[in-house]
Amino acid sequence: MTARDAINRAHPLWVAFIVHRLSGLALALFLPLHFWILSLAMTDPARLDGLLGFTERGIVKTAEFGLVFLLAIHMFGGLRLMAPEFLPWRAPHKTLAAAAAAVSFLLACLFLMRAL
Amino acid sequence: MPVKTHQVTIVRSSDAATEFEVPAHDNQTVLDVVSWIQQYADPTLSYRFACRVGMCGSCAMTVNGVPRWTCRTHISKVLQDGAVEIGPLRNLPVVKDLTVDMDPFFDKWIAAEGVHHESRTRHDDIAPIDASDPARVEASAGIECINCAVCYAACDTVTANDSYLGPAALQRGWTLLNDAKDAGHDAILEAVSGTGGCHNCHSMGSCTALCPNELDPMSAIAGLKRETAKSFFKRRR
Amino acid sequence: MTALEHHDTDILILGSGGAGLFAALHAQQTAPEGTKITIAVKGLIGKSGCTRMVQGGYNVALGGGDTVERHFMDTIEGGKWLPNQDMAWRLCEQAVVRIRELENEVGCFFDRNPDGTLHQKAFAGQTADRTVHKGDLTGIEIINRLMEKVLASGVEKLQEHRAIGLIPTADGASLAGVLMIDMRTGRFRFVRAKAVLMATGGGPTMYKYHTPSGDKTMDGLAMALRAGLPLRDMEMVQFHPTGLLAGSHTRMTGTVLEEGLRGAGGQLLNHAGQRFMFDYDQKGERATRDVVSRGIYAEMRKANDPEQEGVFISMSHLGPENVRQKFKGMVKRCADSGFDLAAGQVEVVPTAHYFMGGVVVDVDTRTEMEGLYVAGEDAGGAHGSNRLGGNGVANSTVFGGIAGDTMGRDVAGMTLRDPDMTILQAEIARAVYPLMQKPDLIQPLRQSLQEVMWDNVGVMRTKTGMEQGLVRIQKVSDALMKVGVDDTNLAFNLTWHDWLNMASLCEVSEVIAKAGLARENSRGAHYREDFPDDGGLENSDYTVARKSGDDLRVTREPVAFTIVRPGETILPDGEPETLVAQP
Amino acid sequence: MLTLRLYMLQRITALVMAPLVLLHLGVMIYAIQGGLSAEEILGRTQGSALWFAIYATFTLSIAIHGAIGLRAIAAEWGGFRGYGLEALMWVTGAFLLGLGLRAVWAVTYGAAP
Ligand SMILES: Cc1cc2nc3c(=O)[nH]c(=O)nc-3n(C[C@H](O)[C@H](O)[C@H](O)COP(=O)(O)OP(=O)(O)OC[C@H]3O[C@@H](n4cnc5c(N)ncnc54)[C@H](O)[C@@H]3O)c2cc1C
Ligand code: HEM
Ligand code: SF4
Ligand code: F3S
Ligand code: FES
Repeated sequence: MTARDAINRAHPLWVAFIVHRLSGLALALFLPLHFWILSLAMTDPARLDGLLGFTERGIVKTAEFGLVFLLAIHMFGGLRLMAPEFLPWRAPHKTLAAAAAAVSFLLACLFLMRAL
Repeated sequence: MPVKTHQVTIVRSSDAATEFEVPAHDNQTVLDVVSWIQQYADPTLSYRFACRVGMCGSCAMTVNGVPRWTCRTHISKVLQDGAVEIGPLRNLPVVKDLTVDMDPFFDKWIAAEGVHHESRTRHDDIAPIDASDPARVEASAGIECINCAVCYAACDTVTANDSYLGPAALQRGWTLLNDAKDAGHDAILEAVSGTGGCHNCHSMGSCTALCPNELDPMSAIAGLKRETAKSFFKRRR
Repeated sequence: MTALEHHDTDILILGSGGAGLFAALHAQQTAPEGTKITIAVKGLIGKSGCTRMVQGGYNVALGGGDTVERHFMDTIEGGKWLPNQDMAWRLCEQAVVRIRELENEVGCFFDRNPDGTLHQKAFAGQTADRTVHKGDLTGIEIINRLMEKVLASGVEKLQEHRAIGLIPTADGASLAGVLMIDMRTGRFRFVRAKAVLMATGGGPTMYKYHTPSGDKTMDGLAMALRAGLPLRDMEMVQFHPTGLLAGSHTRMTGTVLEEGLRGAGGQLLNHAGQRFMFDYDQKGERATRDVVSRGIYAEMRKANDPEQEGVFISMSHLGPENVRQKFKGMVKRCADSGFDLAAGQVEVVPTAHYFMGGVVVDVDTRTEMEGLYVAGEDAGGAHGSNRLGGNGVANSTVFGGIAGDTMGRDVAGMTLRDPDMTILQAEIARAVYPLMQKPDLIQPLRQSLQEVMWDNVGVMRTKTGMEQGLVRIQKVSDALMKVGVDDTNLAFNLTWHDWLNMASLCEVSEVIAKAGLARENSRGAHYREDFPDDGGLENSDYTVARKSGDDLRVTREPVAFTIVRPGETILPDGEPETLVAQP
Repeated sequence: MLTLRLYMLQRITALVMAPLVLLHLGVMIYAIQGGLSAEEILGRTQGSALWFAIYATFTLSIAIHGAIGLRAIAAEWGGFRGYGLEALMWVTGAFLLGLGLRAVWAVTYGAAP
């Protein structure tokens, strides 16, 4: 499959799938790091504080904004996936996908604003 | 002689020519373009068609990366700067040039229990059926599938997972599951719950987006997921 | 290149339309345990042929006033008293069983009335609402369900295997097997079988405008002809009045715009933009297929305008939205090809649709050659001079099933037979002949043949026209023998198959013209401008064409009125003429 | 390569996580004001059986859900099949669970004072 083929075939739900998959993958890769940082509470509290202090810095904040966004979009994406699987109606998939993206974005923005 | 031509690239399995200039006409489908090449430019080009009107589902090919019925696709719809690239359908073994072996597709259709399970015989009367019954409406939604494999070629899960039954076969399973005359309820649920079953579908929706018949295999598959989930709890009591 | 592979089976079925698939199912039901059944088909199983393209539906008398007797009488009258009455009876009677089989065992779903019973409608020429259908895609439903059953049943599949010759035993009395080309590899394969069903579906694609699928090129009838079998009613080519006209460069040309358009009030307009059908028949556009086809043909001839050959069908007066809704599929199909059926006008032309003629068979599908059975559009007799809309698919499914049953029973007492090697070699030589000639274009020859048949042996015929046609057909055949095919790669070599298609079409075209000359009257689809009368129904006879060596002879046999005579009816006294509500 | 069982597990864990994620995000949005500190986090969670239960459930769900999810990706994009695929799923599951539970323990009962 060439990139052009993929672009020609792409459509909103397919993009939603890719976003869901990549966000899931990113979460799975990030979580061990997140867990390790929290475990520092047990082993090296000072370092935990140091790391958490990073949240003040721009990059880290953006990264965190990203993570919250990832979690949000993955969750709402997942819920929108499951809705037609468990509810007996032919779902307006595209609208759901768009709504999931919008809600996630809002949530992440809220997070960012609070963090500022 | 028409002056205008199309630039046509054919993805070949043999090492024959791949670039052609095809005379343009007002009423011209992608199939006509392919036929012209075989009839007038390269007699060795292989492709398949039968009905020429979107009923047999044997002419599907990849046009500019997108699977389509070629007999019902007007060439103007796919030309990009006067050019088009035509290849064999994705996700199926190529026989030669633009023809693919559709057996895997049909093997999976049968593997999904896509065949009527009799509950009556020719000696019985025909069952009276209310066409507006919700289950019947659900069954009728996918009944006009012509097994062209466009959705099968569109689905990246099929590409990535050779055992995945694919949208058309699963949709057939769903249709039968909702068919009051069909006695295969358990067999179908069993068949669509295995390694290649409906649970592999990621609702990418390419099947529904590209089905030339405007059918909705994605929702049919969602229906199967729902029914199998129900049976999951039932079986566990 | 000429390497020959051998293959044995018990029952061999050629073709996977309604006839071939039903035969496969029934043969499994009646044949002794362990019988090997093989389906060989020129395309893919269930995806080739015309049964799949059936739109309107399936004729069957299911009560509500309608009876098998009435269906039978309509079939006989529609066929202008030429049908083999026993076959027609069998058709009408067994259709009742077959439709229940289709619904109950095969799993088809046909459209329902609000009360849940089957919905039935009336095609032109029927005296009852009789046609069972699934929207206007009836064939897809029938063939898809049949195909699933057959695929699941585990019969042996020889897909993209094209039959090219029926090979008899050395004594010529029975069939030994069938020579084929495995199209995917280009190799020859000789398949021996105890019983062979030929169900390759006729298909008059030698006309400039034609409806059947691209794989149908009269191969079966050409093979039967070479095998010395008698063919009947070969002059009977049914034209559908409204085929799409979009130019010779597109395969869309000739495809059917459905009958229902006229039924719903669609108007046919000539070059001057005027309706003309009422000049020909009081029913106007709603007249039967043959009448409307002739009306259109006459208008076309009158105008003789090379820029605008056909006439127009116009629907817009019924309200474009309404048309779009009622004929969704048709409107979309036209739109895909660049035409606006709902609001504009679409150019149409009569198009060769169905072949009533075929191999002479008995009511159990047996032929005079032991081991060879013929069913579906390849078999002659059931329709006589005209096929009623809806009787085509009934015919192929009914007789396909009967063929399966018959072969299943017969095969128990049969053994495999050895072929006449000289004939086998001769058939191979015929097929490789073009590979030894200098390659050239074939399509122009196909177009010439199609012009000839349209001009000289088409909707309206005359003696001089057909004689001229014969000369022109011969010219095309001669030209074909000088055109070769590049043999560097025979795998999926469509051009080689185009050549073979042309060979079949030329052979059968000659028979159509000769049978047309032999019938000096006008019946149903066969219209002689020089003999417009029906020649007296009491004296009905049918043509039989037969080839021995290069000698093609057409004789005439009297129709046996085994059930009913012209002027009589088998309907009870006092039955109304028609049960269809008149518009 | 999902069968009904894996599919159900993935969906059930997803449903379990949905409210937990909302809770988690809510707490984060609330807590993040004025920056995060170890003290603050621990102040909330330390010694709380409730937090332990919530986060342990969350972690278990993540481990199951994530492992099944990675399995699908490994099969479809990485070409894993058979034992390799099963092993991968179990190992990632165990890894996520181990690391996760350790973290939960750390912020509830295990923190250095
Ligand atoms: C557009 C259209 C609409 C129609 N609508 C109706 C309708 O509404 N009602 C009705 O009753 N009838 C209708 N008919 C007619 C009906 O379709 C046919 O009469 C009937 O289906 C013929 O069935 P069959 O099995 O004989 O042949 P087909 O279904 O045509 O099957 C022939 C098979 O033989 C195969 N074959 C051909 N040559 C070879 C070879 N050399 N070797 C091996 N295999 C070969 C083909 O590939 C195909 O599989 C319609 C026909 C057309 C074209
Ligand atoms: C409330 C939270 C979550 C919900 C509702 C949710 C939902 C889902 C759903 C429904 C799927 C299946 C997608 C498919 O079959 O295509 C999925 C896949 C996945 N999830 Fe989650 N998930 C959540 C949280 C998480 C978390 C925290 C992780 C991190 C480990 C994660 C990782 C994954 C991965 C890796 C996949 C596989 C993606 C794929 O197959 O394309 N998910 N999720
Ligand atoms: S669902 Fe649509 S795309 Fe898929 S096989 Fe059927 S008709 Fe073709
Ligand atoms: S494209 Fe494939 S992933 Fe599912 S929704 Fe359709 S089958
Ligand atoms: S040729 Fe039959 S669908 Fe295109």
